[in-house]
Amino acid sequence: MTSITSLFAASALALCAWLPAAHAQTKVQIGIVTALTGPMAAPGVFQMNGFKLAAEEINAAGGFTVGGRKYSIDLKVYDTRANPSEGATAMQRLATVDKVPVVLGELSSGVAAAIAPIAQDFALPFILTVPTGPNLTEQNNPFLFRVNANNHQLNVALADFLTKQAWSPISFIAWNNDAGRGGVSGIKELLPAAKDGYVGYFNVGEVDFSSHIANVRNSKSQAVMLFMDEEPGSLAIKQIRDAGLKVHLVGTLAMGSDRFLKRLDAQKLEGMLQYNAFPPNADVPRIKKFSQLYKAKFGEEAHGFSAQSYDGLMVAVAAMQAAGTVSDGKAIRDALAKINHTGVIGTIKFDAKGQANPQVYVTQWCANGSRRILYPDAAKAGCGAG
Amino acid sequence: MTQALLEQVINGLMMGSVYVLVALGLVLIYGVMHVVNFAHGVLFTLGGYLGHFFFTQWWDSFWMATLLSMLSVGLVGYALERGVFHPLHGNLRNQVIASLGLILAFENAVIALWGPNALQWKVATTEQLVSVGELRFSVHHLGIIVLTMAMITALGLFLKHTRFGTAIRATSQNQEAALVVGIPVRRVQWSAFALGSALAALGGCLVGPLFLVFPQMGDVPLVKGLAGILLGGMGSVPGAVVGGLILGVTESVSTLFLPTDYRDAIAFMVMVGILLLRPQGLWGQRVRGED
Amino acid sequence: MGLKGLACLLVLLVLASAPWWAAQQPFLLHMLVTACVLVVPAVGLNLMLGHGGLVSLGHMGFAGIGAYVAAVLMVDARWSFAPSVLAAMLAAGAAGGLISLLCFRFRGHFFMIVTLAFGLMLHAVMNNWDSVTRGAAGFAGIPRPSPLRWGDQVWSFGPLPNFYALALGMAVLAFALQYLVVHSNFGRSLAAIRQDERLARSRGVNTLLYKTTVFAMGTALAGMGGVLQVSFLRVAAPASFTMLESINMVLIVIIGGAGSLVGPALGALLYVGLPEMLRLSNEWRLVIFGVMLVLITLFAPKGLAGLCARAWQWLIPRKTTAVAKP
Amino acid sequence: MNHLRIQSLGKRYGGVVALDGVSLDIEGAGIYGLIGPNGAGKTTLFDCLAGTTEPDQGRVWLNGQEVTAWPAHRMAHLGVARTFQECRILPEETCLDNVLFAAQPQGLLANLAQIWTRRAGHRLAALDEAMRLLHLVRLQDHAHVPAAELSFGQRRLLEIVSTFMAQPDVLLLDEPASGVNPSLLQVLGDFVKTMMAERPRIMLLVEHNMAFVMDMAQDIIVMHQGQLLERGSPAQVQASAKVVEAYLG
Repeated sequence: MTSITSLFAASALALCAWLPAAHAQTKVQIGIVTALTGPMAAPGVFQMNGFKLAAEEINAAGGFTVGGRKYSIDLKVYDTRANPSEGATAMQRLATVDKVPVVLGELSSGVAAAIAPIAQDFALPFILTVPTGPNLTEQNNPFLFRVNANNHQLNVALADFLTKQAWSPISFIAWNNDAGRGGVSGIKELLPAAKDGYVGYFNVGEVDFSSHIANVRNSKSQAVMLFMDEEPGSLAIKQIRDAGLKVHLVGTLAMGSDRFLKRLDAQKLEGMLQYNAFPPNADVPRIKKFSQLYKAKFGEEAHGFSAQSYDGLMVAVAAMQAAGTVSDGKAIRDALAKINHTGVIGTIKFDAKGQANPQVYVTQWCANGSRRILYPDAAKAGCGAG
Repeated sequence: MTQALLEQVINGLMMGSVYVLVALGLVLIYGVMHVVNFAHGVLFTLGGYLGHFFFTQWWDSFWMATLLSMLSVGLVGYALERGVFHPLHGNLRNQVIASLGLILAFENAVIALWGPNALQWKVATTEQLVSVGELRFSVHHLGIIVLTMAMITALGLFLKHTRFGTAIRATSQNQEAALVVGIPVRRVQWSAFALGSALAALGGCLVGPLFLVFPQMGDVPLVKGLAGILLGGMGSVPGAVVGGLILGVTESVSTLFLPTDYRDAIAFMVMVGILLLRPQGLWGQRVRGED
Repeated sequence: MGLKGLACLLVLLVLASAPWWAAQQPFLLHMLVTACVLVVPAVGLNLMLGHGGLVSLGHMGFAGIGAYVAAVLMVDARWSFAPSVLAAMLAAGAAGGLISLLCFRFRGHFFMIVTLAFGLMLHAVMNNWDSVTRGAAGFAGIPRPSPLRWGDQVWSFGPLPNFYALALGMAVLAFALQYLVVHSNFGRSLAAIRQDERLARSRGVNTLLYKTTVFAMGTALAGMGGVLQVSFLRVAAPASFTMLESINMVLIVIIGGAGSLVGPALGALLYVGLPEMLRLSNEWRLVIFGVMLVLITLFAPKGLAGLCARAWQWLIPRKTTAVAKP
Repeated sequence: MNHLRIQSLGKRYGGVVALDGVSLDIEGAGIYGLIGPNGAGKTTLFDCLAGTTEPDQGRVWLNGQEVTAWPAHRMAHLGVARTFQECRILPEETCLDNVLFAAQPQGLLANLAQIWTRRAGHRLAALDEAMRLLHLVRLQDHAHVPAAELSFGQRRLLEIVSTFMAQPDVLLLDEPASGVNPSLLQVLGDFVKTMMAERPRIMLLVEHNMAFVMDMAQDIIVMHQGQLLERGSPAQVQASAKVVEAYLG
């Protein structure tokens, strides 16, 4: 059966290749779902930047070759507004109207959970590049893949590092959403030795952290973990430092960038730690190359979400090449399941549930506004490398 | 513990002051027009954005930018009163629904014009710190409390001792009677609407530099301002002040004892509970025209 | 059956045959399902807002109750779809009735603000009660209704056309319920409450009881819509039940025409279809909706349905005109 | 039957005493005029009787049953119907629907059941009577016109017709003649007399149009400053010095 299909596909491809010989290149539409508006719009920009960068790089190199034929990439982008229903609509459109071979993206786990079953309905591979909810890859959905580390993986790495620091008690200030709540419960579970400090949640749109800070002070915590995005993160750190709180700060990957530094200043950030999927200045050629490309294109330092998304698209292309098709979702899925791709964030290889296992780093801000890598031990590097 | 309590009270006063500015605007408008303007939050946002715009584009002065922003939002308020709320007067349902429409229109227009990302508004006062024992606060932080108190006093004096203030009070107490004694009720209504809108803009400009200027910045102040005027008794100016401050302080003090993920839910539960026991609010009297 | 009834039947036939004429456009079918998912709670809100005059700003909170009750029953307790829908409607309706009893202690604006507050509280519970609702990341893995078996025929709800049949069926059920309610003594009392509550009371209507009942009916329909939504999306996420979604519900009902029987359908179709037609960015589309809402309250309080009715009258003037003999 | 007893009814609004211990015994069918200067407490008395407001003190009996502070809808079930000074109708409904609504049973459970059974027997049975009453006030041509399109006087008539349609034992009419032009007033007076002749009952009539009320009522009750001032036949009351003083002073 498969052989017949592939035979058919191959002959069809051959036919196509033969017929419009004048056109050296055909466009392949790749589906992108992301949040361009709504509460997740800001991180959505970084995700899009990664996809744009990857697509441009491939197209600038003359496209990619499948079955002896060159294809260029055309991104078909839909805005999901962090709303599950909009996500489902976008996916349906990609599957039935645009008929794309593969879909990438999304930021919030709730929306991704609404998209994934449709991917399965249409045998259309769906590659997540940002959402961290661990349960997404637990639904026995063979068409769902995740490039980025999920909450559990992030927490394990961070807990591993924090155990060695032996700070106690530890307090938390977290966004009251999937990433924030997942982070708090995960770390608490993995750090049984640390005494409970204060746990404060805030909703999207809340900007005043002063009452949380007073509670952290009152709890005599040695460290505060900030599970939130760039914008609230900058507010929280400023308010913590202004309040004169003497605690170790631990943040998310959103807080380890030069852009973040611009919002505050080196003095406020000094000593702060963050887990990071992607240290943009690490002395690794693939990372350096990506960071330079990104900076040249967007005029700012690369972001982890961009790196993950860049890799996601590259993996998708590699899978299409391996499968020898730009239309058969099933074949692309099978290729994805077997893929072993070296991307910017490291080796991408999906487990049986579709989850990749990228390296998680812990970096720290230095006094001069650069960062150093503290974890893993193998990647340890001084100021300016993080 | 006492220190934490003190710190929380000061924090609460600061956020409470912002709620008060919103609540005052709502209450002024409610008083003379019997409209709860649900779009008041987007006027707060608009105020923040316009302040930021004037600050970065025209004048490098926080006060000039704030004044200009208040003026512009006041004009927007005037236009809304003339164009939307007055034509719908007497129809409470449609007024509320129109204000929901305004929320959608304004909030998304702001995103379309300025983008979804937060803007930073750097003002020197947010960087200067004042130490109180072990505690430290930014000057801007304390400035918000002081300025709000000044605004409240000024507004109180204005309402009590000027002709126009008296006209506003008379209109809120009894519109027909105000008409009979020759008070220009229409003028009172649109100017109160403009004044209320300008107060919302002031709130946005005060908060903008301390926090960030972003499209949803008015949502929380709106909801809390509404709760504040309900708590204080609809239509009562001192009630709005007390209601807003009580809300701010209990909110931050409660984080000492209660889980924060249910903070808003608890705040609303308490509000509904108080109102069930005292339907006229803590301060106000039962208002007419609410049947 | 009058001309109107015939027109309704025709529209229903067209909609019911969508899987055939839209066979080549599954996306259209998806949009129709989305519209059905919106229409069910919108009909509920129309009963409350359009017919009873009760503006609830927390409607989707109750849809959330239905959604999560059904999710827990179907996934954790392994109930099948139909009893879960009933239980969800019962739970949402009961919660709506009880909460409305508290809300009715307040009048006018107070009432609306308190409904808004309850909507926020319900959302907080959905977002925060991790052990039951799976929290902010959403309750994934909600099954579609199990297949119907008839001898060796199997009718599965997995394929879109089959699920569309279910969604359309539920929407028609909601409209049928609305029709029955409005054309009953209860509906007439409700209309009286909307127009003049004091008069209704003096005619013997226990207005508090009637309002509570219609609130329970409306929220039960919201619950039904919630179940339909989560079994369609196969995930229940708090993001589907926010204050903004509740406001969108009001928007659908008002733009469609509050108090009109077909209003919610027109509103939902426009809400789903307009962005597809306009191809604008999300912001401008919402700006347009917002401005439309304001314009409709100002110039066409009966919404699209009212405008359509006027056009209909203009095309086919009624034989018995409303003008009295001299 | 037909016995309304009021004992020292009192009601204050803030500092204003609206009713100051009113006691009344109304026995036997007939039209009772209730007059008095503005602010005498007539409408407050109506509100207390119809259950629109709760009295602060005092008691009320209807046909031997105590009904003090019963809510409006229960009073309606008991057969007390009223009109409002400001004239209340259902503006969006047709005149016929307005009248039919008054005859509609309002029990919640029965009406919920009716949603499913869709029994319209009651409504159909009331149709003839409704049309007959509309004929009596010459509104038959407006039967299918939304009530909002009526003139103010016609609305008054519609309100009163609806009130009679409820077949009440006690009728409370609050200033039915105000805002009604003389020719319609004639129609109104004839209508009320016809209805009262068909089925005797208690009708309390608050009215400022003295000619109208003296013509209609057999018994006049005068109120002043929340208290009962005088009671008697029209002739007696018109001759009373106290009444003249209250109106002039």
